Amino acid sequence: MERCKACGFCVEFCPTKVLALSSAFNSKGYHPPHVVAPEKCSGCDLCGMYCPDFAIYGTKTPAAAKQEAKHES
Amino acid sequence: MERCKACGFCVEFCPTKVLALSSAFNSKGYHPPHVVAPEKCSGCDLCGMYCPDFAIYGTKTPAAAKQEAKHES
Amino acid sequence: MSELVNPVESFLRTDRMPHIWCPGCGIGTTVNCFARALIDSGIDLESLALVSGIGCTGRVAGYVKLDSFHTTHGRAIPFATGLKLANPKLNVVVYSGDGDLSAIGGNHLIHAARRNIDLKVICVNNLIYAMTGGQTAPTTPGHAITATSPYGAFEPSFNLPHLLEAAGAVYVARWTTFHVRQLARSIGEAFQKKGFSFIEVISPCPTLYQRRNQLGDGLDTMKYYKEASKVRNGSPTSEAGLTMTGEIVVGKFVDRERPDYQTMMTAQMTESLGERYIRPEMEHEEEGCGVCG
Amino acid sequence: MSELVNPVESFLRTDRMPHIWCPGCGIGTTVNCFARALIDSGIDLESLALVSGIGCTGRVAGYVKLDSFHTTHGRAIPFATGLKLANPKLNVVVYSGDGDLSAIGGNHLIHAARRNIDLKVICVNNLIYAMTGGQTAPTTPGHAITATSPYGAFEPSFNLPHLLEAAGAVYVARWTTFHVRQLARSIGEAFQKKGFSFIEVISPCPTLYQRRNQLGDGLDTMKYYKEASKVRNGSPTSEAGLTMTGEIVVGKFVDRERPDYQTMMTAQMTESLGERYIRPEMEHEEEGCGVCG
Amino acid sequence: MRLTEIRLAGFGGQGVILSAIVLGKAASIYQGAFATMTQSFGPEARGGACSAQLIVSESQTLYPYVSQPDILVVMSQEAYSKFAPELKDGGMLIVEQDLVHLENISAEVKVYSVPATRLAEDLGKRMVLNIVMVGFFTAVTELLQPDAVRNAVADSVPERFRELNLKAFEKGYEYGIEALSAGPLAGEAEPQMAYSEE
Amino acid sequence: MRLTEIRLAGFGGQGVILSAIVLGKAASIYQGAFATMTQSFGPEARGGACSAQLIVSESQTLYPYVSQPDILVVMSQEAYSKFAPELKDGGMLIVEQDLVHLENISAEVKVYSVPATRLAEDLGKRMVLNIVMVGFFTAVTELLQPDAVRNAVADSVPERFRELNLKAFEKGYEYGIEALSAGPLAGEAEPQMAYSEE
Amino acid sequence: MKADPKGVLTGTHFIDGDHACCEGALAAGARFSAGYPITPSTEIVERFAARVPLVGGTFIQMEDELAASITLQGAVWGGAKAFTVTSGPGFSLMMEHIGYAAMTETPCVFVDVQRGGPSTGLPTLPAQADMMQARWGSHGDYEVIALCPNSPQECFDLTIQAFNFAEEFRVPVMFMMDEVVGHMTEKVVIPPADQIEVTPRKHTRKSAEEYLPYGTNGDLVPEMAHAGEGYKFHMTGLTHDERGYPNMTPQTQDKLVRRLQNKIRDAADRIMMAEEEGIEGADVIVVSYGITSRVAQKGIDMARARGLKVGKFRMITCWPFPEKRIRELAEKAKAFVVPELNLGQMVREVERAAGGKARTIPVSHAGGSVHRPEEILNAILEATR
Amino acid sequence: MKADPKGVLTGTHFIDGDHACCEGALAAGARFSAGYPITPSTEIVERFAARVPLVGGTFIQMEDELAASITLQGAVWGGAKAFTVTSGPGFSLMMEHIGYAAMTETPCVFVDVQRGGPSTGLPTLPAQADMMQARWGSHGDYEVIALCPNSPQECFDLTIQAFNFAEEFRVPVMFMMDEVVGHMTEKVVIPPADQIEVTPRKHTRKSAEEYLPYGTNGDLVPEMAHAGEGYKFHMTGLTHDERGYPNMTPQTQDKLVRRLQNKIRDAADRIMMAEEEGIEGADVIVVSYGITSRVAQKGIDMARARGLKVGKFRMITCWPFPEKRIRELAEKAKAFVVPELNLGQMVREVERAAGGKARTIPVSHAGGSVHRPEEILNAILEATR
Ligand SMILES: Cc1ncc(C[n+]2csc(CCOP(=O)(O)OP(=O)(O)O)c2C)c(N)n1
Ligand SMILES: Cc1ncc(C[n+]2csc(CCOP(=O)(O)OP(=O)(O)O)c2C)c(N)n1
Ligand code: SF4
Ligand code: SF4
Ligand code: SF4
Ligand code: SF4
Ligand code: SF4
Ligand code: SF4
Ligand SMILES: [Mg+2]
Ligand SMILES: [Mg+2]
Repeated sequence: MERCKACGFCVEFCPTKVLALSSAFNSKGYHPPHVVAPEKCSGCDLCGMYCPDFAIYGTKTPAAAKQEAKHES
Repeated sequence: MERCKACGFCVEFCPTKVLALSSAFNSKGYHPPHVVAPEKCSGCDLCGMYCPDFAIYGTKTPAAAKQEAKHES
Repeated sequence: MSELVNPVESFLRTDRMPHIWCPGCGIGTTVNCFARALIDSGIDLESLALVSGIGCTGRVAGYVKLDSFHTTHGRAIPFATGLKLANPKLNVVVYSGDGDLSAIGGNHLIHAARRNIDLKVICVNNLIYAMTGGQTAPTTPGHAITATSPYGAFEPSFNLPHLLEAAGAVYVARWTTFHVRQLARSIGEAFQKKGFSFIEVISPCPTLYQRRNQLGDGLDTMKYYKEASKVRNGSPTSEAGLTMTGEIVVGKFVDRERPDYQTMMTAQMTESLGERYIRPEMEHEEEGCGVCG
Repeated sequence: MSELVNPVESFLRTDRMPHIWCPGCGIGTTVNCFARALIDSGIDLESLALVSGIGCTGRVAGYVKLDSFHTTHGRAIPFATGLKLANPKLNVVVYSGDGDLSAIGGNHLIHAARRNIDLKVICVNNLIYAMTGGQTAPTTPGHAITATSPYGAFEPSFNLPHLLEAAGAVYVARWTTFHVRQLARSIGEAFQKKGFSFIEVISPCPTLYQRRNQLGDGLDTMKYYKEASKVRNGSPTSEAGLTMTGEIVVGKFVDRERPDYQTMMTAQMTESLGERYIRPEMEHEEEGCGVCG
Repeated sequence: MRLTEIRLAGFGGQGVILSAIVLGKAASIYQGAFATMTQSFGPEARGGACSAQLIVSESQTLYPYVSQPDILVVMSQEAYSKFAPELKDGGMLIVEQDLVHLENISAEVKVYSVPATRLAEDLGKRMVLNIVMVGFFTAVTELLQPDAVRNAVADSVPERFRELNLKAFEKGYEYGIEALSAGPLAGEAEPQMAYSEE
Repeated sequence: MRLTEIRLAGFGGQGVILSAIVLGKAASIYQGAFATMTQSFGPEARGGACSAQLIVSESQTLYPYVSQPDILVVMSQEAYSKFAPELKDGGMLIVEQDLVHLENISAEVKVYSVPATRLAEDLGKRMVLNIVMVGFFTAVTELLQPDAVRNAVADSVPERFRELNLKAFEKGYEYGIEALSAGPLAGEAEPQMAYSEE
Repeated sequence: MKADPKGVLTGTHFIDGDHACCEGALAAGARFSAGYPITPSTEIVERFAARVPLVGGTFIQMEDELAASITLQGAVWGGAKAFTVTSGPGFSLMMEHIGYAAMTETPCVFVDVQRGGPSTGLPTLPAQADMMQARWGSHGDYEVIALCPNSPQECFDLTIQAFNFAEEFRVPVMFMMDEVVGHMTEKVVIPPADQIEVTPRKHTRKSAEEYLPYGTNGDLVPEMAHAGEGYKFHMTGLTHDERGYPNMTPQTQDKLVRRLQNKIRDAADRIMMAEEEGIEGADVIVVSYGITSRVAQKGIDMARARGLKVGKFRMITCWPFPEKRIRELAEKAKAFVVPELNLGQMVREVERAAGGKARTIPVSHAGGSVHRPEEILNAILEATR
Repeated sequence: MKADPKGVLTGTHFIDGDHACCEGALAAGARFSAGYPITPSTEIVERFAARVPLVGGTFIQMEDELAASITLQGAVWGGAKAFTVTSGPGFSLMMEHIGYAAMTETPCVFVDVQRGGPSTGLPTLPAQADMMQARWGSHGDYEVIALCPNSPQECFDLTIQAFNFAEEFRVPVMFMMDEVVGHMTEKVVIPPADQIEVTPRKHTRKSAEEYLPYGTNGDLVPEMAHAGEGYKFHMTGLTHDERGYPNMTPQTQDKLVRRLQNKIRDAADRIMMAEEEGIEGADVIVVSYGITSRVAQKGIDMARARGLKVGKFRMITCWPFPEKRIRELAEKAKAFVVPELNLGQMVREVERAAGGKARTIPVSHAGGSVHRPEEILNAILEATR
């Protein structure tokens, strides 16, 4: 999430509202998103397509692993 | 008629066939048109509009003067 | 008969005659029509400036007795733009060839049309770069032999009226040198409009286009124009493409209203600046000139 | 989670990250969609070359792990033309900004479309010259405030899909950065076509366009795109003009067949020269290279 | 006015350049002296580091660059690390208290510290932190006449922000007057304490 | 082959340049000597006067221009007026009989005259008048080997016109052989008589 | 004549060189600019775009530099004083039209704010590497005038001078700034309009019948007319006679092109502007221009502090090159030291003019920053050795 | 390597310089040209358009010279040897891209068939007035190589040499013809392909992982890769590091731009080609190039006929200027006479290099024709006075 510049695209356009901007700062002084509802993530990768900073992406993982392993950090 | 380069446009497109290319040469070695049927000339100036060398033109002169005075030479 | 003078004589720099154009070349015919359109429209010749690029057609600027500018290849339109904007009272005509206007000058052509600069553009389209010896132009029809397409041209050519309509011109017409009266009328109409007008004139270049393609001389070409032309005023420009020997759609295609560049500029500046805006032309109305002292 | 890598990572020069684009800039989003389109289309990345001009968008060439060329301002298309003609096996993508492609590069844009050179052009249209600090572009909507239009832009802007259709492109689409899936799909479709494809992506430049015009930040702009966009596939391009805050017509507008430049060249040369014609690509098929020895 | 070389540095968006312009204007227009301001444009235009050099003097200076500033104003850690070593022995260091953590400061250096961002936020506009800094600078350096700087502030911002900026100036100035009477911090001190002491 | 300077002149469309090329080619390719051909492009590209300069020699000549030609070939009155005065004393003048009216010719000059246009028209193609002239030139000047010139003609025209041009060469050549045996005209003579005498 | 007060922002300002240049143009009477954005020059036209609607004139942003550089010439023939503004890559694109302006004798000003090159190079960083291009960048023989300011104040003053030279000689004037001077902010004093001398257009007073557009008598500079005044004149970039008609003969070419050259060369003394200091008795003379002249000063001061006799010759006019003066100085000093932000451009002219009479020591710099004063000091030391 | 026989029209021809130049390009392996018509150069690409489809390659006529001059560079990076052809006005439009080729080290050839200028000037008549432009016409510091042929045979031979230099040094080579040489017809002997030496592209043999696009070792010329070969390299006109990545610092600039300069300067002796004759013991040396060298010969002959000791130095390579050699000659002779079809261009370099050791006498000519040999004779006479 060091690349994130907190544009909020991923948060806004995640169809299932998996993400929210965190209040913590990354090293560049931005608030990157964090996963607030991992169970809702469909792995659609829309967040990944929207992200202008190549800082996030979604994958279709086996249902069991869904709540983890999806968002690069 | 010294400017004429004998393209034949005036002869061809005179609606009343007033003109014909002459067999004489002008100083540049071209055969300029001459008036063969002055009485037919309507003074429409189509010959003038067609001439790419500004070598001929038609005017609407009083009927009496029609057969002369129309084609610059 | 000495008292009679060719009516176009007063539009010409007779001290430069004879001109350089070949026998049967159509450029002179277009100039003739232009001159007659000026007479008919009664336009003030002192307020008229003519700007050409480089090419056989580009030489028009050298033969008309007007303030006339022979610029660089392709740049007649931006030069004319500067002329017009610096002195909005001028009527500015751009007179140039297909290659000059649509090849090297293509960018200026579409941008001036977009801006709707008040220019009258007369494009003599002989389907070739004539001045340089008959090379392929963006207008050269498929299969035509040219100096740089010795095995036949194969690039699709521009349909200029279509391009110009898409770019924004308010008046778009096409005629051939056969259509002398219609051409003169179109030129007159363009002078009535405020905005970017584009008139294409298909014209023979017997020396470098027709002969090389066994299409005969100037007169043969004029006869072909007469036969093959279809007058379709208001025709969709998308249907006005040209081929080497096929139908030639001619007519007035576009005649629409859009405010011209200077009108829009005045409107926007006045909206933002109100009284603080000083229109450039007000300068010209003042006494004493800020440039010449 | 360390074993998982962002799928676009392999398309990027990660040693050049972070990139220079501002927070909320849409250019990165378009690159993301482009990368995903490449993955989906399964295209051979070694045969893919990407050419950019100069501008914020022009920097794309520096970030993709492809043979990538950062050319001069406005000249990505002719450079790409040379690349493609010299090695017809390459897939050549032109990726650049609205100003680069349609202002200084406008002539190349329309001529390449006319010639139907097999190029995929992705035009990131942020309605502004961003790299140089936010000056008016030929795409800037009326009334917008820019660095060179401090009292509001007043020139009509280009409707690029319309211009490109008139110039001859075989594939023309427009999306916004909100339409990530559609954009990726369009890019994929363009790769299926042989000929000149043009995809316009309306994209936020919060730093220099949106903020100066009180249009919010990147996210606000994305929301506006979402609201104001109307998907109208097949819509007449003449109806796709843009305004500052109005409707944005998006969709695939043109998808037609015309032989591309190289196909036409081969056909014409073969017609004229028969067996004597040696296709340039045959050179590449030979053993040993005539250039490198 | 003695020839004084000043560097102001921070990151893009903090208004570093404007603060240099205000100081330069005060010197050259409102005090009839001379000032030369140059700025570094980084290799990439957007964001990132940003710095201005200002030389003020009684007469026109030809050489326009600062190599060893007499006064260094830093508003980011990066700027601090980069420029602090250049500071002249016995020079003055002015820091944005919350954004700069001081390390290895020579005892010769006079350090003044101000929470300009927070002071600006107190005024409701983070944006004016640069003018807070200008006020603080005016107070602690005693290089320029406060009224000259006030005029320069008024003259350098859009009409509708004038009042706010003048307030920001006063806020920084007052803070500076206090800091000045308190004397410079030792390099070691935790500068943020200055604020919490208020 | 002695160093010989030649000028050929006429108007556009007569094939003046091609005739110079044929002669140059004969000398340089088929006789292993050297030739330099330069042409004047007038200020206006279309129509008008047209002239070529040809220097043939046993060795490479560096200076490529002719100032006083040894041989002058003129195919128009304009060319005649312009270039005749430059002809070297004792030089040779070759004229197109129907297109050039001779005046004030120095007695030193050897004049040969040929109705090349009419001879070409006799062959059905006015276009080949230049090759008729080449044939005539070959005969009267005795500068080049006739076979070398024949080869050069064959090599310089499109395949489908080869035969016609070779015929034109022969026609001119034969006419030249006769003229040569008749000897040069006096400057005063009315040259067109030569043809009507046939 | 005096400047038109409408364009003159009288007062004391703290502005950068780009903005000062714009104010100079307005004070000189420029009411038209056609531009195309490029760093680091754009601020000039950005200010012009904001200022000129309040003064009565036009700014148009063109589609490219080719257009900008000819649109401004159209405006000149329409009666305006006009200029354009660019930097390296754009300057390269303007070369054809600089030649056109020289050939048609269109008075106008081209501002080049030099940045690092070649090609896109260093868009935001300084160089002085377009100096030879300013003189030789267009095809064929022609002459221009080129001025190099070293401060915002000079950006103002010399822009006026550039317009004045343009009008006096009917020649395109190259205003060669550099990124440092363009972006450096200093006090700029703009005097009242009635203290600013502005050269009016050399407009003909002849009637249309008498008027010969390219005829001259005496001073080699023909009189001008504008479109729309009834002169019905012709102008062309082809070789032309006094009537302005194309006349493609070597004789007309000789007459025309030599006149274009001589109108500048003959007036070189008048056009030559330079700052000299400590020349008498100097062993070494530092020749510099633009921002480097200010850096050089520091090197000179350091050398003088060591007791060396160093003179300063700062070129304000770089083209025509102050050949005569350098020749004179070569007789006096032992060596020239020539620092420039390039790999050796004007130093070639210095070397040529010095004619072996004095050594010439270049202090080259590839651009992107300025010299360290020590580099100049070292060259001075070397020169005295 | 040896020339590819497909492109070599072995035999004896009687053709003009334009056509010979085209044959030289084909023999050198050029299989791509992007052009835009302009007199008097168009014949070169007209012939190429007719010839190349029979050899396996492409000619494309672009929409303007801007396009032509960059399209050819795209082709080079696509794996072709490529060139373009123009004359003055078009050459001016190519300046930005000549700088781009220099900066990106794109091996290619620009042919300029010089005609009378400035501006549209004398489209069908000769000049040699783009010589300085060839060196200095683009912004920023860069180096090129420029060759001047004086006969159709040399148009053939030296075009091959131009391509060979381009490949060896990865530099744009300016092939500076003039209208006379371009339109002059002479015997041109084209040898068999196996007697024509052609320099191959300096293509890397490294793997994609090892490859550094702008890394060099020793000879200052980096190895090249083409698009589509798997190297996934980046190139840019911005100041760049060895990876080809933009890196806009004065340090990288210094390293890069000095290397671009030094790769040519260090090899100047090897690049320098000249014809010398009668130099030993000469009082006066006539320095000339292109068509003027042939006219000069007549002047020299006339002077020798009067018993004067005149040497001939004919530059084939004009850039880099044969500085060292002129310096040497200046020690030997009393004066240089420098005729050129311009108002004084290369003569400035001669004067500079002569450094006052020998007088330098220009014989200027505005173009449109060539010198009268007497003019050159007179200058020689003056030089001996
Ligand atoms: C910059 C530049 N490039 C090329 C040329 C050469 N040139 C002169 S006219 C011309 C083309 C003319 O074609 P067109 O505009 O169709 O005019 P035409 O001669 O057919 O009337 C060209 C390429 C030039 N003068 N300047
Ligand atoms: C010849 C030239 N002219 C001007 C410039 C300056 N310049 C660089 S980028 C740019 C405009 C970029 O606008 P756009 O293509 O819309 O890209 P964006 O930055 O908006 O993505 C300009 C004018 C240049 N580099 N070269
Ligand atoms: S991948 Fe998951 S987090 Fe990302 S957009 Fe889709 S649902 Fe939301
Ligand atoms: S992860 Fe990407 S899309 Fe999400 S806020 Fe950060 S930069 Fe924006
Ligand atoms: S004016 Fe007379 S001659 Fe001329 S076209 Fe009309 S009818 Fe015929
Ligand atoms: S008068 Fe004019 S139109 Fe008639 S033949 Fe002569 S040139 Fe052609
Ligand atoms: S070459 Fe063609 S266009 Fe030019 S004058 Fe001759 S006929 Fe007309
Ligand atoms: S300036 Fe605009 S286009 Fe450029 S990176 Fe920033 S937001 Fe994106
Ligand atoms: Mg044409
Ligand atoms: Mg943009």
